[in-house]
Amino acid sequence: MYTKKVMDHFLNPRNMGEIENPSCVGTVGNAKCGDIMRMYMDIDENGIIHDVKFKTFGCGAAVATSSIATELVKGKTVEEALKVTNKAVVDALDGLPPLKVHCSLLAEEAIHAALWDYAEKNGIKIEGLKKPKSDIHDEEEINKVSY
Amino acid sequence: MYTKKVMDHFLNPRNMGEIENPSCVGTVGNAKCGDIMRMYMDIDENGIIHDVKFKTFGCGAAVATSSIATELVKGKTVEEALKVTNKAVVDALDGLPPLKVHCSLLAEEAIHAALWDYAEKNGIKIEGLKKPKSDIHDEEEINKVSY
Amino acid sequence: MEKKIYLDNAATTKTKPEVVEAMLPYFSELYGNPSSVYEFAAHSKKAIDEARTIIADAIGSESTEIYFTGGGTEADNWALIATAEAYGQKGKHIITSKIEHHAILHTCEYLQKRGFEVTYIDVDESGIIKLDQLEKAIRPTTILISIMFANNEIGTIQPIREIGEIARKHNVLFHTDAVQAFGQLDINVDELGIDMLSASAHKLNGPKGIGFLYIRKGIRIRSFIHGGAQERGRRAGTENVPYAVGFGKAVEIAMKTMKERTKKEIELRDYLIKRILSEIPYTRLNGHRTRRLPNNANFSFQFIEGESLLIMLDMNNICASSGSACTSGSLDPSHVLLAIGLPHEIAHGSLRLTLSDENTFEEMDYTVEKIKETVDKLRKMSPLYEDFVRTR
Amino acid sequence: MEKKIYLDNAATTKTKPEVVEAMLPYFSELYGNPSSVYEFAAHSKKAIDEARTIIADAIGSESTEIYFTGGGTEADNWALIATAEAYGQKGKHIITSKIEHHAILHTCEYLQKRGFEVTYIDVDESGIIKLDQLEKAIRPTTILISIMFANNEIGTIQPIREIGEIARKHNVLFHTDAVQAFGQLDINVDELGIDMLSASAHKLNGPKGIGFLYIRKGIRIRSFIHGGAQERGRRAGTENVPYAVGFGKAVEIAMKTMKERTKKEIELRDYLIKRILSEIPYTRLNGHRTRRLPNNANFSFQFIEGESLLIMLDMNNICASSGSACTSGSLDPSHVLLAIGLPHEIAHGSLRLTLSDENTFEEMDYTVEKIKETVDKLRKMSPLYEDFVRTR
Ligand SMILES: Cc1ncc(COP(=O)(O)O)c(C=O)c1O
Ligand SMILES: Cc1ncc(COP(=O)(O)O)c(C=O)c1O
Repeated sequence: MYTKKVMDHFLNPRNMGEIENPSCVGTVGNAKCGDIMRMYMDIDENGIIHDVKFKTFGCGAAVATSSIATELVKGKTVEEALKVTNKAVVDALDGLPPLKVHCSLLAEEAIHAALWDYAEKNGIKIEGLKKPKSDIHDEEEINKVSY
Repeated sequence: MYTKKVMDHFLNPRNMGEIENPSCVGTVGNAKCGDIMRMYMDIDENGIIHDVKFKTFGCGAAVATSSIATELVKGKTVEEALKVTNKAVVDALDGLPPLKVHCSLLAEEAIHAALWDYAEKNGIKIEGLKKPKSDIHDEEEINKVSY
Repeated sequence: MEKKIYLDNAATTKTKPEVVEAMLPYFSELYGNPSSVYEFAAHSKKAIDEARTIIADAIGSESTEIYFTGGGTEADNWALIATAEAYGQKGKHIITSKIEHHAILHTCEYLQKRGFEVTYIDVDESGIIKLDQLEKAIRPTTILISIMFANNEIGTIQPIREIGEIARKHNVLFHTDAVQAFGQLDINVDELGIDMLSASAHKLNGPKGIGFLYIRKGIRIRSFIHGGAQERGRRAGTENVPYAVGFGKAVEIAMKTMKERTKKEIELRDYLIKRILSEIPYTRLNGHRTRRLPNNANFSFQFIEGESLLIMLDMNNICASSGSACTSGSLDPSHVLLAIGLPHEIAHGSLRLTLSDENTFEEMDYTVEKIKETVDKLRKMSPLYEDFVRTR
Repeated sequence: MEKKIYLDNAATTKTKPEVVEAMLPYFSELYGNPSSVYEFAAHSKKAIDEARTIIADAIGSESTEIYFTGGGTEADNWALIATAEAYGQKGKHIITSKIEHHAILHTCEYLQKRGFEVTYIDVDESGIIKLDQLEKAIRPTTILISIMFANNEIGTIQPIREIGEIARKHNVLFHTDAVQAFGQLDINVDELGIDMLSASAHKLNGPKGIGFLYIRKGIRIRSFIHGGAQERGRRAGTENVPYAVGFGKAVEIAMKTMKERTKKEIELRDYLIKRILSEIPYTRLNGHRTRRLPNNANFSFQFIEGESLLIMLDMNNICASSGSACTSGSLDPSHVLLAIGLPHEIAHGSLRLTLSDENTFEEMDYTVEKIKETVDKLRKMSPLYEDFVRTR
């Protein structure tokens, strides 16, 4: 059901772990939905994300989207990272099953949540960044049709 | 679905045919139900049925019950013939499928119809003989349950 | 078993050895439940999807519009009942014909008990639906027209395209029971304006107990069998993987062979019809002379009753039927023959012969001889014939 | 294919080669339609009747009380919907449990839309129905109690006899979904006071796509699938002869081997449970410790999510499931695990292993090792575990 890329990122997740004393950290999702993502970032004085790590509780897609998301933002500026959309995440993984697209939204949210934390901690305002929902409810149409 | 006995009487019907100038003849059933039986009898002055023939339009069971019915009444007195019930017909054939039991009722009726004709023609009254229905509608329970 | 002549392919067909072959791996080797997540189950899922694609191609639909069912009857029930439930708000009127299979007629009766109104359209003496009557029967509350593609008893093929046009014009859904037509006739749901279509594998050399319902994208009907999320949430129950594969294989073969196969069937059929009509008096062909299924011949022999004819043919190793198989236990004459105007006693004396391309001209010759003999024998036994001869 | 360890026998089972063998003649040789009148078809009819007798004997019923269906789901739908329709005059209240299969729950939801009221009884933390709550829920308008024999996820066996007694006492019909129990547990419908029972062949090494509904004589429910007069007029559609034969064969084998087979399964199961609970911390066994299906083990591993566990086990050629197969596409955690009181995040981390007597102790050892490794790996990845360790 998953692409090779997804399986690779699930089985060999990149940047998995914690950062001691990170610049910021964001956690999104909830256990009810079965997905929680936490993203740590180290951002230098130039606003460049020079390290990022994640931890994820969730399905294969959740792990893979977290993993790829860290790759997508690493080395980028805060502003560039903000432009990493869920679509970019899906594309980078060569696609996700319809039921799992919500995981990519969660990954996007996780980036935003970390950046929000960064902004708050540093008392700055990042153009275009909204306070992320702490709770992601994204039930797919197909799921409702079912029964 | 039919017993050996039924198949034998169906494939080799006894007493099939007509009697020229019979003492009496009775026809029962209707084409709507898919069964018509006609029974010819030759009854002598002592009231003994010394010849009987049938013609039947109908299913295998209808032919077989007619055939066995002629055997059951042949050589009997009118009074004895009156006692030939549908159950006797069924038993003599080693049974009939539930949906086909109505054929044996038809055979009983055919005997009665012929005897009624005999009584009328000779202006006599036969004890226990009722005017037969010309129309036999006997839908089985199983048939109603179906749908 | 003695060599038999099987002339009841409308009742059911032999499952082709190639079809059995295709199914076999999915019983004891690749037996995973297609809904499971592990790779082993992906074989099952893939197999079903491939079968679905073959079937979709055969009727010119998308594969996501094909839903497997437990047979043609279930597909018919689903189409009618779920449409009634989904569109009951819009209206409670359904139109069908007098010559539908019981899978449709008894479901209509069921729906009538649930407050739906059903109009049963008449057919002409060859079994063709009265289109003007159909169009006039449409009301603002009509939600569905269900007319079979081809009749299972007399083989008459309906003017499906015209019915589709009428349905479109009046914005009414159109379902067709194509159980007999599928595999024998060209079908394209878009060209014919069909919104839903039922079919069954065992009528085209597939296994008994699987069918499908085609549901055009956008039709909002729900499931008929509720439970798990199989078949895109519309038909619950663990998928019958082997039979889906077998159905796919049977359709693949049927499509590939259709032209040649039906050509041969038509030759056999027409030979049979010609001989019977010319050699046995007081006999009629039921159904339309040309607009009929390639493999169907249906006769009425006056003065005799069908079951006794069947049994005697059976004694001669000829498998045939009178009316439809599932009502042969019943005492009523065929509703189809009554609908085309036959009187009861003639309707009772009908014989259906439905061929396959495995039949031969020799078999046709033998069959004609045996029918002649038997009809003769039964007429000699018949009081109706006696009366007819007397009054002649 | 690489050697795999199949531990998902509650999802579906391998069709036994003997079962396939038994079915084979009915595809391409004895393919007659059982409803046909000719002798050739009598083989098919006889084959179905024999299978029906085997099944009837297995549950202590008459063979005329067994009706074949297209699977367990159809049987469940039939029992509920037809009872609702037949007894709706008496009342519109149905009682079931919170841990039924979706075939029951979604059918109940459907009936609720049609004006029926459904009470969903709670279970205790081991998954056993609350009998006092059940009895109190009965109203004068209650027409049916439907409680599953054994649960498909956590394996818990219900006090069926007691439920039967309560139903009897209050003159309410009692249906049980025995899809998981049939073939694994002794069942006698008379002794247990069961009025209707659903089962499915593919859970006991028979084919997928056939089941049956037992309907006690005298219960006046009609057909769910309308059409021909098959199955004594109660279930229309051409009979799936090969599968009926295969179902019969599978039941015959299952009954013969039940004692020995389940003994072996229990040994494997208990070994597995013991090792997992003692070797992996923060793990619980779901379901009742002893009143559970011989082949079912269900665990929750705290801090991790089930699907990722499954996929990693699959990478190691272990086929397992989390929740029931037909909902594994869904995002919701198992309703059964929630009903026994698990919080969401723990319910998400569940693993179901369902064995067969073909499994070995070596396989159990390998499986335990792989689960240990994987749980460990996933916990290292889990923010929930991180938080737990921090606050410890
Ligand atoms: C308890 C229970 N009921 C019903 C079903 C449905 O049976 P089937 O898949 O044969 O439709 C299943 C299995 O899928 C089950 O485990
Ligand atoms: C026209 C028609 N519709 C429906 C059916 C029912 O199909 P099935 O036997 O697969 O349920 C049949 C055959 O039995 C048929 O001929």
